[in-house]
Amino acid sequence: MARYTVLGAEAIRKKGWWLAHKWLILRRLSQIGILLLFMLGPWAGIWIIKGNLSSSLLFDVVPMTDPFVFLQMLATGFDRFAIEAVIGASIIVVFYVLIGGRLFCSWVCPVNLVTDASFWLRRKLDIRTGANFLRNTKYWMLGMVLLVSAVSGVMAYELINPVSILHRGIIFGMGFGWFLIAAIFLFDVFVAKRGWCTNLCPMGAFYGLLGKVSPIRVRADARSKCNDCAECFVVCPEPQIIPAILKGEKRGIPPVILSGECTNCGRCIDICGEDVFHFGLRFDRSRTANFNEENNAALLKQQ
Amino acid sequence: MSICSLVVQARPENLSSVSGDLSTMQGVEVHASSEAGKLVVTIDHPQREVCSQTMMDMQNIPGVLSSSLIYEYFEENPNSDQEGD
Amino acid sequence: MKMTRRDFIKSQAIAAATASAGMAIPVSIANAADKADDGLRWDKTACRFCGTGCSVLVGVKDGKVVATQGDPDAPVNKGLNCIKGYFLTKIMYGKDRLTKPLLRKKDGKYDKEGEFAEVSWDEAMDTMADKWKAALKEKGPSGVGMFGSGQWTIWEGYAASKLMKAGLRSNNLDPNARHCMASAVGAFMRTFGIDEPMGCYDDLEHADVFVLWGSNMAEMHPILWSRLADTRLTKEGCEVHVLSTFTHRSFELADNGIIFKPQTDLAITNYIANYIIENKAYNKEFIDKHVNFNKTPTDIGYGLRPEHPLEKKKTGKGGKLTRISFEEFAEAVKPYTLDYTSELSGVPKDQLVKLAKVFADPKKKVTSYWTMGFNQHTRGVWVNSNVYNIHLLMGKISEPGNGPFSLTGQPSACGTAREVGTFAHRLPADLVVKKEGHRKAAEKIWKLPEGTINPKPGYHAVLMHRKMKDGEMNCYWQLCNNNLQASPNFNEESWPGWRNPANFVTVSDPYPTVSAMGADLILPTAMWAEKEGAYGNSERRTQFWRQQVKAPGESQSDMWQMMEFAKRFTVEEAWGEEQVAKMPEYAGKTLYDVLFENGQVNKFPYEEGTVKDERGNVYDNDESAHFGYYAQKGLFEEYRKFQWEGPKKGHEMAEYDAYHKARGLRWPVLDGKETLWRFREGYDPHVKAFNPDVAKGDVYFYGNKDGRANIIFGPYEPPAESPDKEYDLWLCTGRVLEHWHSGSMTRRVPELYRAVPDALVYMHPKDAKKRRLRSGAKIKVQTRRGEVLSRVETRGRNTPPEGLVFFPWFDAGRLVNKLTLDATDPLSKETDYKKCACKVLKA
Amino acid sequence: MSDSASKKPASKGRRRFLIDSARTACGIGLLGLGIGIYSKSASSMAPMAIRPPGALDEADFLASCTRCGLCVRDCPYNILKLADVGEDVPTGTPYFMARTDPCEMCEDIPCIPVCPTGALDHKLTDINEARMGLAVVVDQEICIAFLGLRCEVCFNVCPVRGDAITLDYRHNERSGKHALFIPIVHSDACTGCGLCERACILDEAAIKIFPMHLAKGELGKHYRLGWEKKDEAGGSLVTPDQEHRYNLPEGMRYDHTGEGLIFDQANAPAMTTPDATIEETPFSSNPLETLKKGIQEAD
Repeated sequence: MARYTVLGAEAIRKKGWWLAHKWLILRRLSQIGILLLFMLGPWAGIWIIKGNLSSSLLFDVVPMTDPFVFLQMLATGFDRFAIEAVIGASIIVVFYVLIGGRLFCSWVCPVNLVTDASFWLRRKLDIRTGANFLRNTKYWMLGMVLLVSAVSGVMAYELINPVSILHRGIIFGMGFGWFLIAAIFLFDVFVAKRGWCTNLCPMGAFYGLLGKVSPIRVRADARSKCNDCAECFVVCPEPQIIPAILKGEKRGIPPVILSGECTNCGRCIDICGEDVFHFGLRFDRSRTANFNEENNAALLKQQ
Repeated sequence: MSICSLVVQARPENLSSVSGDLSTMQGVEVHASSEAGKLVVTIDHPQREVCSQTMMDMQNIPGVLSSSLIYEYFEENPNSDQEGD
Repeated sequence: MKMTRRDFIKSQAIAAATASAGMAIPVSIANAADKADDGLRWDKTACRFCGTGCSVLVGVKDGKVVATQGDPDAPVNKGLNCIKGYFLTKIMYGKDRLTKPLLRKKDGKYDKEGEFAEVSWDEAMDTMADKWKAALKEKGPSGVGMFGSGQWTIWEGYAASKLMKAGLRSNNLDPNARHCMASAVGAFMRTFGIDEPMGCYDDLEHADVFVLWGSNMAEMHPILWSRLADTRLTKEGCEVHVLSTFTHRSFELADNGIIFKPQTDLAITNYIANYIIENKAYNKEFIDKHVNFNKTPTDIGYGLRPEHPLEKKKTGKGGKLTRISFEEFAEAVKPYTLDYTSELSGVPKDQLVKLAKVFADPKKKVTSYWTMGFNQHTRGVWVNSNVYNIHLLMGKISEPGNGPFSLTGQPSACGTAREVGTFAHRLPADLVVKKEGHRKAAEKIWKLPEGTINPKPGYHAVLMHRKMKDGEMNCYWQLCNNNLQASPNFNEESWPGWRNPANFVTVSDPYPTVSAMGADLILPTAMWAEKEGAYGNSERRTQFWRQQVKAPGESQSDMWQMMEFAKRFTVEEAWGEEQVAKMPEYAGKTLYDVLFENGQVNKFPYEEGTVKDERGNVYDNDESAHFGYYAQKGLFEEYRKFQWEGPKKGHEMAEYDAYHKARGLRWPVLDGKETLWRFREGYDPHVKAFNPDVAKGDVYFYGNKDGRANIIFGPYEPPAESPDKEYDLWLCTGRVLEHWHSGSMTRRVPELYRAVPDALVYMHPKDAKKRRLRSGAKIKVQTRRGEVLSRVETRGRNTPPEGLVFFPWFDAGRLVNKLTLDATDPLSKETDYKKCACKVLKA
Repeated sequence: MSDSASKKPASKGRRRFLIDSARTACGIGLLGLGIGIYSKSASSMAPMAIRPPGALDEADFLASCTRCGLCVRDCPYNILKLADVGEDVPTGTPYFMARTDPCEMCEDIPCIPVCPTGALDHKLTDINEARMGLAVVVDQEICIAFLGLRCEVCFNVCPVRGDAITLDYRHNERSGKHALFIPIVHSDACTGCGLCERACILDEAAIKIFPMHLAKGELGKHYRLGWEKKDEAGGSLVTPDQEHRYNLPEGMRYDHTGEGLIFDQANAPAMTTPDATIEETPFSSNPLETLKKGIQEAD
């Protein structure tokens, strides 16, 4: 426990508190700012963006539709959708493909606020036990969601999707929905570490797939400076992706996190007193890029 | 429970005897009568069959010209009656 | 006694059998059956709303009206009600009933700009009396005024008339019926010399043709409409003609639905007269025997302020009749040809001909009905008379199914406003202040010193507001209506008048209405079944009811308020020493002593139990208990002296107690018999009494000295304000079925409020399109006098033609009368709420 | 089941992987089944909840509505709500309750074009063509119009004036001299907006909006309404009926199309001028002339 309470102490000492929390703060600003943007309409009558994460309208012109919802709709077999849906979903797909798929999870999704809070409390209470999931469970979930849509002919998952329920609930008002959110909070605290976002959320899985090819990446170009404090490993929501990159120099693994699982949250950058990590582009060092791509993938598989 | 009400037409001259005869029948009450020989009668008996039989019997009372059923109430389970209100 | 379910079922069984045996229910059983309705006490009342006069049974339990039902024994409504009548139970129990007098105060003292604070009745009345005395001293009797109501009970109106005209010697008493029936009254008096319709509702079953002139009976007289509809459905050949400036619910049943341009009803009526004459269809014998032809001064202005350009331009004045010949009359209506009239009115020729033909066909019995379309008209008296002209030319009058019938809007416009003399120029029973003989008769009945009654007619409704704005009338007491919402030209006349610092305005009302908001003193008032009352409906039917429940808090009836107010004046203060000197026995007495404890009003003793029904139920009578005598009976019996001993015959009513037994009686009631059709021998005993020579079944218009009715030529003259380039639409205001007048009661009934929450502006879809307005769009309606926000309705129950919008006035949130023009009929002084020019903009 | 895969000797790791996979598959399968079943029950909607105008039929609607709430936002009267978890309406989908907040039937239907997927059919541009549900006079015993009271509020407030609700005038047998004004709803015009239900002044509305499938009966598929088919075809579907002739005494006719036996006054002039048979008044064709004559003759 004592160890956790000084988590990031080194970084704070070296870089100062602000720089040691830079990306965390930006991320919170982004999450809350996006919520506020949606709330500005109903609260102040300023309609910059209207609707919710499932579908929205920017400046009353630009349609945006969650491609995950769109995919569910396709799965139901419904084929008379309006062109706005295609445009809207495409816009979002292009956006996340460009900047990193699971960026959605850490910078936009309101449930992240809840599960981060769970994670914080779990550490406070020093709860270490918990259920284990197969790492690819959320991809199973994604498959199941689409299958259920196809079989039932309705967007069945949207009946319980905590992400859309929470976001919609915050903007349009919510009653019983809070119980579902509370359930996820408690699940993450007591049942499984990072249980929902890392292991189960099919939406995260979907955006993870989108993010596989995105150019914006966390890089560890200064990995030689690593002092093995392992704090990045502690704070990372997908810690399994870190060691190979950090320690893979000898094996010829490029110093860039190529896994779609990475949420680009930037917490590893903040926490590292040695400034090992930074945001960069996938192909920063062209010489290793193509060569190492397969290698990297092979290594990941081994894990 | 079965409750029904009837208008019994009696010969005016036999009014009082008819009224008396009716009153002796099981479950029968006479509530009003007119000089023209009309009587307002209720039959109140748990069994519907008894009520119908009583009605038939009324026809046979000397001095009764006719009887007509006006209102009939029948209830299978008269438990609610216990409460009253 | 506890009653079991079995007992209850049995009592029902017995009741059913007794009913079918045609026998009386034994008392014990009747009581038992009553128990089923949870011990409600049922008694009859008259409906609080329109002039139809439906009878309603009111069920009272624990001092509260908890149930109502249409009275199945009432000949008018046979157990039916309209939607407002359905909710009578709820009108007294709005959650914001006023229960204490409220006076504007600052620092503990009355202040015109102060906030309303609860005060005692004594403080309220004393403050008010001080103000009134000061105004009387400074300005004389014309410095004070009272504004009453066609919703007052008969004795309230009578007490008001007596308090103002006999007590304060001021004729500044006018009822809201000025906005409603004054034009009808004017025409009745000019044509027949006696007020109110000759026919009755039974015409509804006997006519072959109904003509509705500016009346949306379907919504405004719902139960009468259902009778009319039934006749239309069941009587072969029955036709309904409806005339209006916009399409409304009554058109649903119309065989000939006529939309005419506003004001051209004058031309249409003259066209029909012309048609009848040109085709020689008129009833020559009838005309020769029963009719005089007259003309009236023309170009008489629009009743605006004298400095208004329109008033300066006028060339004629007043309404003095000049006798003309039949030929001259024929010549006068001759210009109203089919071509001219069709062109002017915008009505297709075939429709005009169809209408003219039903009048001209001697075999068809025609009953005409009209309401505000005719009365709220700058030539209201003329256009009323013009319809009489048609009926008189054909002799279609005063018999079952044949006759012109002016419907009243209010429950007691006839019974109270008109009959007991609450108009500024009238005294009870059709007497007028101008005539010395009439004044003398009134003074005799009222036991007043000679010359007490002021011979000069007082200020009428609109004039009162002008005089208040000008500071010439400083005290104003409004009872039983909502004139600040109802009066025209709110911004320029009513509101400035009410809030003029020189003025003290009192409002008596059960609810905080728009008027109450503009008042300086608010008096909480007992309403409807909270007092013993009486109404007189459109067909001369007088109906009584007993007090059913107590008024909440400190509320008191208007009658109580006026009688208490009278206690605050000595005769010297009110009349002046000179007048008192004529009857020294009155010296030092109060107006109350002289007016109400005069040996007549206080003639009938009252004690607990005096008021009871045939079944032995005892009713409260709070006013009588307070004053110590049966005040309502005393007032009514004194009023009857005007009918039976006054100079004008024809208004006779039965004794007080008779009305508590009957479901209303239609006057004149002679020898206990009602009169259904007046002026016709056989139906109306007065005919023989006035003219013993009258032939069997013939008519005699005994209201006029020579027994003849007046045909009066009233030409077409344009309205005061018409649409122009800038203000390009006609604005017509009116009512809807669900709400009563200003909505102060019905908008407090949740169901009615939900049904019709706000006043919408009904507009033709093309007009809306032209202004880029969608149905439901927020709009601004503007006139030269103000603007009001609302929403457009292009799909509603009313479909105006292009160029006209209809905007109901029930909505206190949308004060339509900020828009209306205070142009009145110069003869009747009734405002034209149906015509002014407006524009509609997107809001 | 997946245990059967481990017949061959397998490494510990592989075995564990298979077991874990099986476990996950079972868990997720169960969850999916649960969601599927829940979706079936949660997709049934409370009968009083009405979808916005243009909503596709319920199955398609639930397949395509993203629950974004854009329709809710663009409703100028704020009548639409998104269902919360636990409500009798599928979570997140838009609906309104006619009794409290009926659809005001905006002419431009702003809720439809914003719908991103077309769950609200973009092809609907005339609000009068919307079929959100159907008004039904559910209680003809208590509706006060059937009792002869003058109400007709539903008729008064109906925005599809005179088409969706009409009044049927009937004689009031009880009072003998009044008419009944019976509201009749027509499904070919009623949009199901619910203004009538809100306006109904009863404590519990006697006219209610129901979803079409609850409100409408359906004629047997085998049966056609002959008169409608004939109108559609513009004539008889089979060989038209021939002219009929009858043995009748003098002065009588027989109208085959409906009137049946007709007694003619053989010598009445009415026979010769068709005009006069319609109008009973003496002035039918030329009003001025006939009127003059009529008066002189009659008196």
